[in-house]
Amino acid sequence: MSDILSLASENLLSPIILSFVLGLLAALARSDLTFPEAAAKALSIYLLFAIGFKGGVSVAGHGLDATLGATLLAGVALSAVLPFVAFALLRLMSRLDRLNAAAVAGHYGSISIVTFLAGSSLLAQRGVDAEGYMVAVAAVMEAPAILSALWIVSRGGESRFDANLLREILLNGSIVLLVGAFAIGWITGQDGMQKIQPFIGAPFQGVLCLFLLDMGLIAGRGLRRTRASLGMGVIAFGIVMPLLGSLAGLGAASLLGLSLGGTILLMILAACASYIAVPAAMRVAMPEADPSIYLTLSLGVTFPFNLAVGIPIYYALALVARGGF
Amino acid sequence: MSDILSLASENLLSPIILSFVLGLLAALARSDLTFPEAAAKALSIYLLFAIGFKGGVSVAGHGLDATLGATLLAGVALSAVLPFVAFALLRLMSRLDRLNAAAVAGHYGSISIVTFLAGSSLLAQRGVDAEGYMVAVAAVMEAPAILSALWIVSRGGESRFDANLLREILLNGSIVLLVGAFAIGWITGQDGMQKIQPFIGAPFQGVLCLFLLDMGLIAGRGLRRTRASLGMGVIAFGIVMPLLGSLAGLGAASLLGLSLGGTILLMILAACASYIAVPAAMRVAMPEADPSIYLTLSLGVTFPFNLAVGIPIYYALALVARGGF
Amino acid sequence: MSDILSLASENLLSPIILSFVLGLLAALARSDLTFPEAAAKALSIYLLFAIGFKGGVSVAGHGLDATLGATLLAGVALSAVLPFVAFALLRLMSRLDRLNAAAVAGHYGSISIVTFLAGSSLLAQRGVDAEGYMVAVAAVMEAPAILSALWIVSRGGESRFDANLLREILLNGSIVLLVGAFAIGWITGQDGMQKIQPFIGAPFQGVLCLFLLDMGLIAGRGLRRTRASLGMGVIAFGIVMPLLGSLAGLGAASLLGLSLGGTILLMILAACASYIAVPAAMRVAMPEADPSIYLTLSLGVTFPFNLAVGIPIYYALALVARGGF
Amino acid sequence: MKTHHAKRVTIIIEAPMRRRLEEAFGKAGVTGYTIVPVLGGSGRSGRWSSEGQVGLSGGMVQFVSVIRPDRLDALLDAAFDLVENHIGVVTVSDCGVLRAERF
Amino acid sequence: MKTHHAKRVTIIIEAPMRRRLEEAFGKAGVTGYTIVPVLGGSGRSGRWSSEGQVGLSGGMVQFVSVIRPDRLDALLDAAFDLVENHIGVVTVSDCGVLRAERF
Amino acid sequence: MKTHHAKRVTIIIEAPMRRRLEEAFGKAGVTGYTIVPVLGGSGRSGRWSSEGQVGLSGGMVQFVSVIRPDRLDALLDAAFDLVENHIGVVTVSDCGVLRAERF
Ligand SMILES: Nc1ncnc2c1ncn2[C@@H]1O[C@H](COP(=O)(O)O)[C@@H](O)[C@H]1O
Ligand SMILES: Nc1ncnc2c1ncn2[C@@H]1O[C@H](COP(=O)(O)O)[C@@H](O)[C@H]1O
Ligand SMILES: Nc1ncnc2c1ncn2[C@@H]1O[C@H](COP(=O)(O)O)[C@@H](O)[C@H]1O
Ligand code: NA
Ligand code: NA
Ligand code: NA
Repeated sequence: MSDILSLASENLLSPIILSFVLGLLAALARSDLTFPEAAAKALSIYLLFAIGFKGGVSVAGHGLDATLGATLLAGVALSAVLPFVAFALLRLMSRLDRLNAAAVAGHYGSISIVTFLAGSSLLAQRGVDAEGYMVAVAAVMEAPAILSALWIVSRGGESRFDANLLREILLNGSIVLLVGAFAIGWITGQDGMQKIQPFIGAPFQGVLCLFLLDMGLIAGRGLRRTRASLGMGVIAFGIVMPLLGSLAGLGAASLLGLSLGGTILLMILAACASYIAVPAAMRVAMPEADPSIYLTLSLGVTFPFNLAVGIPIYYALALVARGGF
Repeated sequence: MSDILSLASENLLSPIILSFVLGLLAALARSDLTFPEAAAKALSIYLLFAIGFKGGVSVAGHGLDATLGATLLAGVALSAVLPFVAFALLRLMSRLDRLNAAAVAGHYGSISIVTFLAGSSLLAQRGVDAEGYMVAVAAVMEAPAILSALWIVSRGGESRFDANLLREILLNGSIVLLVGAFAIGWITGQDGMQKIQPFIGAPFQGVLCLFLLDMGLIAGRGLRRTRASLGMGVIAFGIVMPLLGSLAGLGAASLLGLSLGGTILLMILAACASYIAVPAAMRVAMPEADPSIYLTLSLGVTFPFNLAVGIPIYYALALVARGGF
Repeated sequence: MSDILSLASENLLSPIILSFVLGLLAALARSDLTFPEAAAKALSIYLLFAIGFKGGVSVAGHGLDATLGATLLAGVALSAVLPFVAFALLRLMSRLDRLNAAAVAGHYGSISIVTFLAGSSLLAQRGVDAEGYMVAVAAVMEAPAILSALWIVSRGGESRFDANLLREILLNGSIVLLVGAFAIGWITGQDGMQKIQPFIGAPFQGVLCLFLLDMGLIAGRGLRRTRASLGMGVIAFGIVMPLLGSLAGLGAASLLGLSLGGTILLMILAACASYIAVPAAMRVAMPEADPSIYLTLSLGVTFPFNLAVGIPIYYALALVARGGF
Repeated sequence: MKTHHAKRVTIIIEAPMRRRLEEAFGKAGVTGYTIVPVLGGSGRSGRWSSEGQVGLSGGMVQFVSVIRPDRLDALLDAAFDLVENHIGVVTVSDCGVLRAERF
Repeated sequence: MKTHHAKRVTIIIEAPMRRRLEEAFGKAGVTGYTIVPVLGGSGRSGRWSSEGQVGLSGGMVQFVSVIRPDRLDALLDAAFDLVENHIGVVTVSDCGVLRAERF
Repeated sequence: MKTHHAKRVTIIIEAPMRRRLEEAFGKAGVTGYTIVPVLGGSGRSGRWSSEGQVGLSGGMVQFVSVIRPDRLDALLDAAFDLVENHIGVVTVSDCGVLRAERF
């Protein structure tokens, strides 16, 4: 128990979480602190490149785990299935119409790379190793959820699929960068790592702080502007769904026999909600859905929930499930 | 004496000062070298975050000095009082009208964080320690001067205060970031520092070089365009005022019993002039004042003066005052 | 032989080349991955500053080589003469008109700093030293080629020179930054280096990766859009010309008695083609020339050629010429 | 394709006044506008450029608002109060719009 | 200096739709347009700002196209198909242009 | 609110020509203009985009100048000399302005 508390406080009092809180407070207090759009995008390019590269290097180092293929498949399956769960839950818990419910549901099958990073940080800090390929699993989980959401909506009317859209979803900048950097890390291995470690390794946590500061600013601005339009049911969904998702991730990880670290990361991936790739796709494919609902829910409710309490909970659950507590 | 000379040359030949000079020369020669606005803003976010964080960590480490509260108060007082001195001096030395004189005066009570950083660099290089909370003092000195300037102008006519403006001034992005990062550094202490040191610590001087290069470019561009419009009296003010300010800082520091490093930093804070927060406030509150006067004076005259000769002078003065020479 | 192969594969499988390939593939596959313009410019400022500074520090450390002056002159001569060679070759190999041929020719006398950096990386990796002032040689080679190209065109009609243009070409941002940082490095020497090494030294390779990723994206986008408009003759020129240039560089280096590293770098400088400074000058001075020809050729053909196979070839040639193989 | 008559108002204003103008628009019931960035310019107070600037003070932004002709006066009144003492170039021109019901 | 009559069309549209609109223009034979960035704005769906945004979803862009009056309908048709279900403010106004042969 | 008649001129021009156009305006006595950034576009020479560009050569900027009708010709002459051989889209339209004394 005291272990769980120390875990929670260690997480809450880390510079990255506090940076997020600073951004959130600044935006709620209507400070004019903002990041230039170009700087925010540059930070995200850095983070995706670094995390992808490190994953690839780790796979090059430890060799290909027999479970890699199975875990990738599990990731695709989780991403594809969770939107259906989310959709059903939303129709139950909230008064969102089909379209908005489907749009929101798509976000919860997909992933948030920063939540993944926050989880990885906590693991690193506690000295818990994880499979290096989990970042590849993150990459494959981005897209399937979008297709599920489109399918849900298409059932009720005209098809939402077109070839252009499919290409855009699969060749989305963040997927390409993550997978590409993963490949480069894999190919160049420890040699490559040595060359660029001082750029992508050591300063990583600090860059993550600035990025989370920016996320806090955006989440705060979103909350300030659209708080009113989210009903209680929708907000509750934003907290229940990640818990459900993490359980699904835990189940999958147990079946796959992942390590403790890998289990926690898969739980996090299943629990988190996209706020970059999926919203952009939704604007194109479901323009009638209200972005202020899905963006605020994902970035203003689920993201902070996961950061602050979700990740420690998933950590503790994984320990319990493995009889480690 | 030779010590003072070595101090001066050490300062003048440091990469950060030379970077400023490079920018200045490039702009005066009308090179097309420029920084993108987003990059300049990103650099300033980095610097504010880093300096705030480090200050907080230092306070966490050394414990709260009994003089912290008193020093904060002294900072507020200096910031509030110096504009009156500056205003009187300007009316004496120049032919600026009330409004422009008040606008300029406001800049000299407030602070320039980069001048503060240049001073801190020199101290670090010479192995002189300073109170970690001086960065918090810098933060509280940003705003009061603005209020004094508004008060000076309001005496002569309609009030310039409104609630919105007050909130904007106090929740100004750079204050929020500096104070917020200070708090995060304080809370996370040496643990937090260890995680992000490779980002905010080691590369700091290099980032500062690029930032000063940009400052040089802007100062040079300003000088090239508006040199003509500043009279000799105004320019002389831009050099006399920081000297006066530094003496006020020296007096306050002696009363407070600050360390040598703290004394020098307080002198610098009192001597430097704002060119970010105050100009923005003046554009809102005193739109009739001419920005080319206060911006060029602050960034084109006082800032380079402080960087090049002011800081070594204040350093030497502090040594003399403490009988250290 | 096996040495040449290992050299080639070492080069091809380095993170920087693979990052370029990733960008190229992403753009060809029409992924929406892009860098913000401001971020790309910030990266290039960083690289120019770092490489200039390091060159200056190296000169400060090793003292001024007797051959510095001669090498600078040789650089100017190569830059001024190669456009004539290129022009003649283009008229022979392609059906470009005078104007477009002259515009293209100007690019090949000038230099690409990133190609230079990629070469320097390979040298560093193999432990081969080079004269520190080669970066100054790079700087002086930027502009003369532009004047030669203008001269070629002016022969056939009205003059293309005007005082404004000359000043712009010589005070071009990248020249000023490179030369300025070189001077700062020279003045501050090892002392200065120590202060900013963690910024400009250790992370350099990593930043270069991101920059090359961006170059790959731009090259790929250029190729995708204008592939059709380049004839086979022009494309062949884009591969033959660098080889010719490298031989000219090799000859000059032998006369000058440069070290192995210096020889390779001079060959690279002679072989590479500008895609930043020269295109901008051409837009002003030869607006009728078609940018899609010179940009695509320089960035889409010669740049990747040099990166992937040119540099190892020049390396091997230099070894052979010195009897080192 | 059928277009409907509307007014297109552009306001070039200092960046530090941006939030105030947004609020003034809100109060005047003008809810449709778009803000575009400005790189630099020239006016009676000389030339300026946003390059390398860190603070807001150097910059400007441009508001573009398309409105029904009968709402023009409300918008101009709101804008005028703010720009009266400030830099601020306000232009009004006629235009046609698709989907008039949105304005 | 002599100017020729033309139409100036501006389209404010969500950034994720940018490529599609470019392609629709291409198909409709509209090859001349310029895209300017947008910082923020306000509409029926509330206020927004691009600051700090990482993805495309938050942003918008503005297309400006100057065309010969007789080509206006082709352009508007192409644009309308796209903006029909999307955010998208389309304005048309008269203007004069130099060098009419270019349009 | 009373507006006064004026002309609104926009010039889309290559970024490397920006300084020259500013100087040409200066010489022609045109001291009021604003420059907005451009993200990309399309013309006879194909599509382009500023994303990821390092140099100036890829980019364009847009000048907007509001002037009194009687000063229009001076401005157009100044602009025409520069854009004659260059890319450059020049449009002129009528507009109303507040505070005519400023122009
Ligand atoms: N006639 C004009 N046309 C377009 N923009 C203008 C004009 N006059 C002023 N501006 C813009 O408003 C800013 C301030 O103008 P001023 O107050 O006259 O110095 C200038 O820097 C321009 O960006
Ligand atoms: N009347 C208008 N004038 C200018 N821009 C508008 C207008 N209405 C909407 N917009 C722009 O279009 C975006 C979306 O509008 P809406 O769909 O009404 O929320 C807004 O955020 C503005 O950027
Ligand atoms: N009709 C037009 N309307 C708006 N912008 C244009 C037009 N034609 C050209 N442009 C802009 O000018 C640039 C160069 O045009 P061009 O010289 O025709 O290739 C294009 O990339 C556009 O940004
Ligand atoms: Na998920
Ligand atoms: Na001060
Ligand atoms: Na060359």
